[in-house]
Formats: sequence, C-alpha cells, structure tokens
Amino acid sequence: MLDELRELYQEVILDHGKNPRNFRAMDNATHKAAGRNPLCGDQLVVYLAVDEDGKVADASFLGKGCAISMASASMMTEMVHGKTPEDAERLFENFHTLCTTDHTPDAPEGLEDEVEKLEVLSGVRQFPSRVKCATLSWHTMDAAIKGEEEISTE
Amino acid sequence: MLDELRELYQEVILDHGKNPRNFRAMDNATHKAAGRNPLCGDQLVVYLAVDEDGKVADASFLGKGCAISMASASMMTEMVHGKTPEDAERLFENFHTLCTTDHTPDAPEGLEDEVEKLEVLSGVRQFPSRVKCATLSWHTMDAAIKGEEEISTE
Amino acid sequence: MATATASHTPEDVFDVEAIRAQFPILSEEVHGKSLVYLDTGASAQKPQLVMDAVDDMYKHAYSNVHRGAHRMSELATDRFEHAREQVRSFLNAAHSHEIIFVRNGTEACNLVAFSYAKKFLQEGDAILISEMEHHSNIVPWHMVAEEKGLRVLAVPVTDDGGFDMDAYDRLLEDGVKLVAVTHTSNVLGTVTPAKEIIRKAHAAGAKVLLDGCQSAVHMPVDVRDLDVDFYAITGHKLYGPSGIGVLYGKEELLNAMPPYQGGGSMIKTVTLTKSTYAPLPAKFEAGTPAIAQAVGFGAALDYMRSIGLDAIRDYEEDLRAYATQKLSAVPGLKIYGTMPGKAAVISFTLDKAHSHDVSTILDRHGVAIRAGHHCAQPLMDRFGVAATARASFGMYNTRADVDRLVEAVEFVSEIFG
Amino acid sequence: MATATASHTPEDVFDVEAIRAQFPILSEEVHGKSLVYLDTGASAQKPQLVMDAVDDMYKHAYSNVHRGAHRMSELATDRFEHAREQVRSFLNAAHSHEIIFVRNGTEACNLVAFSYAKKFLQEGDAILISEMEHHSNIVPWHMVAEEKGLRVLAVPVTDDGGFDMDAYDRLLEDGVKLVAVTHTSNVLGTVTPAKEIIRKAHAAGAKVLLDGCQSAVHMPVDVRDLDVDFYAITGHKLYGPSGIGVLYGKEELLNAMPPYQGGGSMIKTVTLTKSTYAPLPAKFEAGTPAIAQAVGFGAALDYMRSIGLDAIRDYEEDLRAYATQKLSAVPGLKIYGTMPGKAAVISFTLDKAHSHDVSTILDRHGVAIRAGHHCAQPLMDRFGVAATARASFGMYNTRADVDRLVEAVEFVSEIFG
Ligand SMILES: Cc1ncc(COP(=O)(O)O)c(C=O)c1O
Ligand SMILES: Cc1ncc(COP(=O)(O)O)c(C=O)c1O
Repeated sequence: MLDELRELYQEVILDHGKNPRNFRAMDNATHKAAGRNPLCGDQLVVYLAVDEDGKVADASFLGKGCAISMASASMMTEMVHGKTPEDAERLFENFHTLCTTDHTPDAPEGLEDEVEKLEVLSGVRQFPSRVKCATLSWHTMDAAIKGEEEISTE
Repeated sequence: MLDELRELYQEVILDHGKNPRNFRAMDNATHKAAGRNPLCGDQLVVYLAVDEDGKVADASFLGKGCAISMASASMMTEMVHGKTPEDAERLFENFHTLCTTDHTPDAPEGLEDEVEKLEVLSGVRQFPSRVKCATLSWHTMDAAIKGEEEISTE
Repeated sequence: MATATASHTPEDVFDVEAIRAQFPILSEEVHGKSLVYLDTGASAQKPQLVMDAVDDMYKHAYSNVHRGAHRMSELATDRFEHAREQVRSFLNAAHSHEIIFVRNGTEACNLVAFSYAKKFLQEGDAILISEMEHHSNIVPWHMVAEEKGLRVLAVPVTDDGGFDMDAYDRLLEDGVKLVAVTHTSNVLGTVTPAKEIIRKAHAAGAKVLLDGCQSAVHMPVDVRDLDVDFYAITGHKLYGPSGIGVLYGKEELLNAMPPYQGGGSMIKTVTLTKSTYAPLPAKFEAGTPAIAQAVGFGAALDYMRSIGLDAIRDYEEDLRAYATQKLSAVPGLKIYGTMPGKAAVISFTLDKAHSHDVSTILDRHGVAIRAGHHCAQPLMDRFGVAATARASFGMYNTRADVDRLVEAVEFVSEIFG
Repeated sequence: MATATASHTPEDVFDVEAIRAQFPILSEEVHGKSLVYLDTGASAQKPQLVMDAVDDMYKHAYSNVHRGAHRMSELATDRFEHAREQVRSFLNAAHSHEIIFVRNGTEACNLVAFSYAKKFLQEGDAILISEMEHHSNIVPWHMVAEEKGLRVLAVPVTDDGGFDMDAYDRLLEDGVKLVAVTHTSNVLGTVTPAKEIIRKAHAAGAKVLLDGCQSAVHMPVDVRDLDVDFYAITGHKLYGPSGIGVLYGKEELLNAMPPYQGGGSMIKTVTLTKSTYAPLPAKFEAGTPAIAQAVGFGAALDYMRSIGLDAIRDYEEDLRAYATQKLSAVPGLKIYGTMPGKAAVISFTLDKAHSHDVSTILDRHGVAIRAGHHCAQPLMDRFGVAATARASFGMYNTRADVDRLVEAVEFVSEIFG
C-alpha cells in the first residue's frame, strides 16, 4: 500500500511540486481561465499566449494547491509550449484517460514524448479522490482555449 | 379486548352521543369559549350563563365530534347546571383524574352524585388517545370561565 | 363481483407472502390481534433490506460525504451518490443532479415556494392549486403569497372526487404562473390527469409542481414523459426511511433558482461579507445531508422495482376493487372518491359513527386505519365532513386484510346500531 | 510530558475498550490497516445501540406520528416524543416544546435566520458573527441580510485562536440585534466564553444563537445555565443518525416567531385562502419528521450520558494533550488554535506538504483525517492558509490512535523531505 504512495509521489513530481515551472502571471495572454476545486479549496489560473502561427508561444499558471496539482500544472505548461491548441486538447484527452482508466492510451501522432512524460502521473489512478487534483490545470487550460472564464471541478 | 370497547361505548354514552342535551347556541351567555382538537378536527363551543347568585343558570354547547366528545359535552352541560363555577372547576379536576389515572378520585363534598355519573366515562382510560375527546368540552368550559376565547388541546 | 371471485387473482402471480416476509412489523400483534396495517398512506412500513442498507453503511462505509480525502469518506460519498442515481432512474430523470435530497415531501414543496415562486413570481401573479391538496401543498403557497402579494387559486373537485378540468381551463387564464397540484389524492385516491394538466399549463406559460407523495408508491412515474417541471416525493411513504424526501426539478429551472438554505457544501466561496453558490445539486443541499437515509431510500426504490411497479399497481388495484365491493355492502357506509383509475386509498364515513370512533374500534381489532382530516381540511370542507376514516393499502396487504377490515367495520355498526 | 507518562491516565478509569466494542466500524480495515478514525468533527461514528433503537422502532413501533388513532401510531408518537424529552434533558432545557427537530445544525441556523431574524430585525440592524464560524453560521446571515438590508459584522480571532473579547465589546455597540457565534470552533477547537458573550449581548439588547454543533460532543451543555436564546446541535456529530438535528429556543421567542416551513402537522386550520398555526413545537415541524432518526438520536444522547459528559471531556482532554505534545515534536508542523480549554480538535499544517497530500498519505496508513477549508473559509483567510489538516477525536479514540497518526505524519515528512 505504501508502495502506491511512493509511486504517486515520485521524485519528478515532488520536484515540480516544490519548484513549479512557469509559475507566474502573464500580461499578454490571449487565453486565460480560473479553475477551482471547491472540495479542497485548490484554485489556479492558467494563461496561454497563442501566436500568429497558431502555436502556444507561452504558457504559465498561478495558484495554490497540493503537490499533485502543482506538479501537473507545472508539467502541463512546459508541455503545451510550441503546440497548437488542438494538440494541447489531444494531450488533455490522453492524460484524462491515463488518470481515470486502467490502461495507458496510445499516444496521438507526434506527441509520443509528451505522453511518455505524463506517465509519471499515472500513479494517481490508485487515488480516485486525487484525480481531480491532477486534471484541474488541464481542465482549466481547456476552459481557457474554449473562451470560458471559470470552471469548477465538482 | 372487545370488552373494553363495550365498556367505552356504553348505552348511556351512545345515547348522549346521538342525542346530545343542551345542543344549541346561547344568546345571553356570560362565558363562551371555543375548543379544538387539531388532531382529529373536533371542535366545539361551550356557553355558560352565570346568574346574579353566581350559579350556572344555563349551559350549552355546539360542535362536531366523536361519540365520546359529544357525550362528554352533553353530560357536562347537564351537570354544571345550578353549580358555581368553582364547583364546575372542581368537577373538571376530578374528571381529569378519572380519565388519566388508574383510580377513581374521592368526590368533592356535595358533588358525589355527579362524580358517580361521570364514572360512565372512565372506560376511556384504556384508550389514551381518546382522553382528549372526553376532556375537550371540560377544557373549553374551563377556558370560558377563565375568560379565554380559544383553546387547543395539543 | 367478477374480480372478487375470479379463480386467477393477481395474488396468484404476485408473491405477497415473500413481500410480507421482508416486513418484520407485519408479524406484530396489536391488542392481542395480528396487525393489519392499512395506514400506508400516512407512512409505509419498512422492509428489512432497507434497515440493512442503513446499518451496513454505518458499519462499513460511514463518514461525512463530499468532504474528506479518506477512504471512508469516499465510500460514503459513493453510496450516497449512488442513491441519487437510484432515484434518478426510478423517476427517469435526465440527470442525477436534478435530484435534490430534502427531508420530506413537505420540504420539497417549500423549496419550490421559497426558492422558485419567491424569485420568479411577481405581485398579482397566481398560483393554482386544487381543492384536494394536502396541507403541504397549500400552506407554503399561503406563506409565499402573503410575503409577495401573490394570489392562490384552487381548482374545484367534482362530486366523484375528480379534478374539474373545465374549471382548470378557465382558472389557468387568470394570471397563473405556477400550478401546484397533487398527482394522487391522499384522501380520494384520485389520480389527476397530470399530462393534460401539464400540457395546458405550459401552453399558458405556467410551470408545474406535481405533489407525487402518494403516487410513486402505487404506480410507475416518469418525470420526462410527464414533462413536469418539479416533482415531490417522500421516502417514508415509499418503504424508505423517515427523514428523507426528494425534489426533482428540471435542470434549467434549478440552475436559475436561488439557494434555499445556506451552509456548508452549498457554497463555492465564502468571505465574511459574501457567499457564492455551488452548482447542482449541492446548491440546494446545505449542511450534512440525511446520508444513510438516502442510501436506505435507494434500497427501497430498487426493491420496489425488483417487484415491478406495474405488478404493484395491478395487485393493489385488485385489492382496491375487492375492498370497495365489500365495504360498499356495509349499510350506511359512504365512500369518498370514485374516479376510475384511482389508487388503493379508500376514505369512508359511516352514517351512525364518527370516524374517530371507527378508528378506535378498528384498532382494537388489530386494524390500523387513520381517521381525521388527513391534512386536507379544504377537501373535508368541500365534502361537508369534519373527518373521514381512511384505509390505505400497500404492496404487503392482502384480501385477508380486507376481510379483517370489513369484519371490524361491521362490529362498529353492531355497537352504534 | 507529565500527561504522557503519568502512570494513571484517564484511560485507566474510562473503559474505552467497552466503548469501542459498541462501534462496529472501528473494526474495519482501510487499505489493509485497521481504521484509525480521527474525523469525528466531520461526523461521528454510530454505536450499535443507535442502529438498534432505529431498527427496533421500524420492527415494533413504527407509523406516522401525531396523526393516527391506532396503536402503532400511539407507540411511534410516544417514542418520538420521548426522544424530544431526552434532548430536553440532555440540554437541560426548561420545556420539551423548546426542542425543535430539524435536519441538521445548518437547518437550525437557517431557522433562526429565516424566522427570527427575518421577522424581528430591521433594515440597518446588525448580526454579529465571528471569524471562526462554520459556513452554516455565515451563509444564512448573508442570505437574510441581503433580503432585509441587514449588516453582518464579525468578531476577529486572535493569533492563538481566541475570541477577541475587546473587539466584541466594541462591535456590540454597533446596532447589533443578534449575536450568532460558535460555542466550539470546528477548526481551532476553541471553546468560546459563551456565558460572557451572552451576558454582554443581553445587556446590549441582542439575542444570542450559539452554534453548538461541535460542543455537545465534547462537554456537558446547559442551555439554562448559559441563558442562551437559541442553541443548535446536530445528531450525526453526537453519535446519532444522520438526518436529525435540533434547534433549542426559549419558549417566548419561539412563540413569537412565524413558522419556517408550511405543511402538515404545523397548522391549526387551513382553508383555501388562509392558514393558522399550531402551538410549539409543531409549528416548526412541518410534514412527517425524521421520526426514527429522532429516536436514534435520543438513544445516542442517553448513551453519552451513561458514560458521563464530564468523563468524556476529561478523557478527550488527555488525548488532546498527548496528541498535541507528540505532533508538536514533528519538525515543520504548525498547530492552529492553542487556547486553554480547547476541545480535542487539532488543525495543523506541515511546511513542506500540502494538507491534501497529508490526508492522502495518512489515509494509506489507515488514519482518517480531514483536509481542506473545513467549511470555514474566512478563518482560513484569517490565518493565510488555503487548507489545514485536522485530526478530531471522539470518545472511542485512544493514545494508540494518536501514535498511529504521528507515525503516519512522520512518513509524510519522509516523502516530502
Ligand atoms: C398528497 C401528500 N402530499 C404531501 C404529503 C407530505 O409528505 P410528508 O409528510 O412526508 O412531508 C403527504 C403525506 O403526508 C401527502 O399525502
Ligand atoms: C461548528 C459547526 N457548525 C455547524 C456545522 C453544520 O452541521 P451540519 O453539517 O450537521 O449541518 C458543523 C459541521 O459541519 C460545524 O462543525
């Protein structure tokens, strides 16, 4: 049982959790949304700057949360950098399946590396009540892309 | 068990229930009150005319109710006739004890006959939920004497 | 007659003995007689499996819900939300978040009054009830009407206990914004023509709350087929625990409504000066809900469905017909409510005996019925009676119960001559 | 240290094993470990005798209450009213009709807001709460304030989690007509100086509602000695069933208040156009109450009294002291709420790990605690944290439970370095 904990809290997650990347506000964001998990009080804001080529030129976030949600948000901002919003959405879908089912889904073409990296978060499967922590930032990014201002994961 | 029913519904009660005495309004009442048992919807009005000598010169009632409450009201109006309000209250107290305890209380001086007559209603003891039916008219008379307009036995 | 003497009665196919075995209280004696419980209209008895569902939760999966990040809390939340899904499926609602857990049917009506009507009706608007409503579908309207300057109108009841459709058509025109009527009368047994009522109300721009407290126990209910806006049910009349009821409401209406009570679980954010509210269904479920009672209620509904709502309806219809026939033969006995398709609820008076005396005498025969105004005083006024006696049937009753009822009623006649 | 190593601890005289034997869920395993339940502040577990009291009613004495004239109805009414008397006696109220059965603590607060405050407070009047209130004692005031143009003021919390009495004195002057504060904080464990609060409020012409949801489980409560106007408790935190709570109110206040919900049982008369209301307590109990849950609640209270409220308090105080001492030794652990006399509720944060991670890790060790804002967001804001971890104790916990808690917290430190 404690092995599951060790699998959940792997080094890379603890590292991202403690030193989140792209942890800052963004003035020139083209997309922005706030996400909240009312159950635990976690909340964060996700910023995206999509450039003329339709690629994410910059991604960042701000907020408070547990190690899982901070690490997931941190990894996400790194990962969507340089991708089109469509690819970001594809990654989200893939990640969602990873967290909520028992199998690791096939990676969409061209996103194999990212999917492999995300696998480090698959330990959350054993912790159903923590899936929302892992997916909050992704849901929020999704909302930002769709032009919604706020989402709540309950 | 059915014997208890026969004891409750004695001839004299059924007779008073069917042909209640003094079943009428009274224009020159000096005391009047309405009583209601919200549980079963029974309601009645009790009228008293107390004369200069301080005696009940007339007592009557109107209302709807079960055999027990009609019989009890009917007997009451007969019984308080010619009594002082104080005696009427004494009878009430006596009757209340009769209905709610296991013993027949000693009659107050000068009221032996009345107390004996009331014993016909003592069968109600075996029917706790019907005690209110038997005492409703007496409670209402008590309210009338005390100058209250309305009582509710719940 | 045909029904009573047919060789194949629904009792042959409906295993009432198996059902009775689930209800421990039916083995009780009352005044030395085996209990004949004909007061299901007031509250139904509980099958063992409902008690077991509640106890099992307390023994193996209890905690507060929605709040904790520990295993017991997850288990409790799963069971609680599963119960919501069981109710959704029982009523065939579109979404489980349209199922709001409340205390009882009364609170379901109050929620619509104090959240929906209070917000969306304007001074002078009318709420249309009927003369056969239970007090819980009358008093909340008086209260909100007084507060907001609304009018409360009532559809009359016909002599046979029907819903006066002509009057309804006329009254609907009179500024009615909300129709709040019963689906089944707790006194007359009348099943109102709900689909027609709803269709016409919608055409007139009014929303409809159906008081289903007496319906779901006797017949299948489909809120989507009815296209009803709000539907109230109460757990204790559906073989479930006391302390739990449900308001069904259409998603878009519930979303538009302000919260009803404030507290934990129904908020999104709270500061010292301002609160914002959570999405459905949490918005309407302030504080710790009746967790284990919801779970017990879900078990009761599944049990009813395992027997079959149609089968229950047919079985009870046979009982009703049998009881009606036998009671009608008692001299001086009058039955209130004779509409075709009525539910297994029989209100009656005896010309010589007051209903209260009837119920006392029946009780000594072990037969539990109810006497009084049945929380429907306007209906009593309509029929000019202060009270009636009411025998109401559940799926556990039998023809033998009816025979015991009739025997006891005959004893009343014997005493009262 | 003295407490932790004394050879005669309260465990010697307090038969905690006998108590634990009453709670079946304490034998459950969670993630392969025996359950250590430290979430009693969210909801207490249920002793077998509470389940038995409920089931016994359903098996032998169930019917609707107050309505029937048959034996089962009499028996049910007797048990239900006996439960009211048990609550009266537990709180030492003067009259049993001052005990109003509601769903939960939240509804008790809402009742005061929507019946008392709505009627008796005027535009501009203030309601005084505190910064350590549970949402159920905040949100109803926001709602009624918005409706009536009232102001909601809040007494600050001191750094050690105390009720700021100087600020209270000042704020009371500012048009306060109602003080609504907690008796025990569900986060800090702080027991507020209720008698002083009440005395001063009365002197200033204000009434007082105490939120006692977290008090009665830890210590004896005497509403007459407190001279409190309203007192809210909730059954599920007092080892009783879910779905039942109580509002105590002084007779003269309850009598003056308008009803809260409309429906059956709370009326005197109903016509199609007007309703009049029944006397206490019926006026505030519309519809079929949580009958069996009230009975189960009564059994829970009697059980607590059989153990002794003073004994429970002393025993829990020992646990609290022991746990405080052990937890304080964990590096980076901070405890919120350090007032003398506090109840056995310990909120803490770890500098390196978020509370949500803490609770997940503890859960895998079989230790159930709660993490989050505890429905007290303003208090979180006050201490500048988004969430805390909270271990809350009941009479069934032991020092061994504390050891398991501390061990698991140490594992958190191991992971988070
Ligand atoms: C038709 C009808 N509506 C509403 C109610 C109220 O239900 P409850 O008492 O559970 O609130 C009842 C039952 O008493 C009823 O028969
Ligand atoms: C201090 C306090 N007040 C009120 C409540 C609300 O109680 P309930 O959830 O039973 O309505 C709680 C518990 O959640 C509490 O801790």
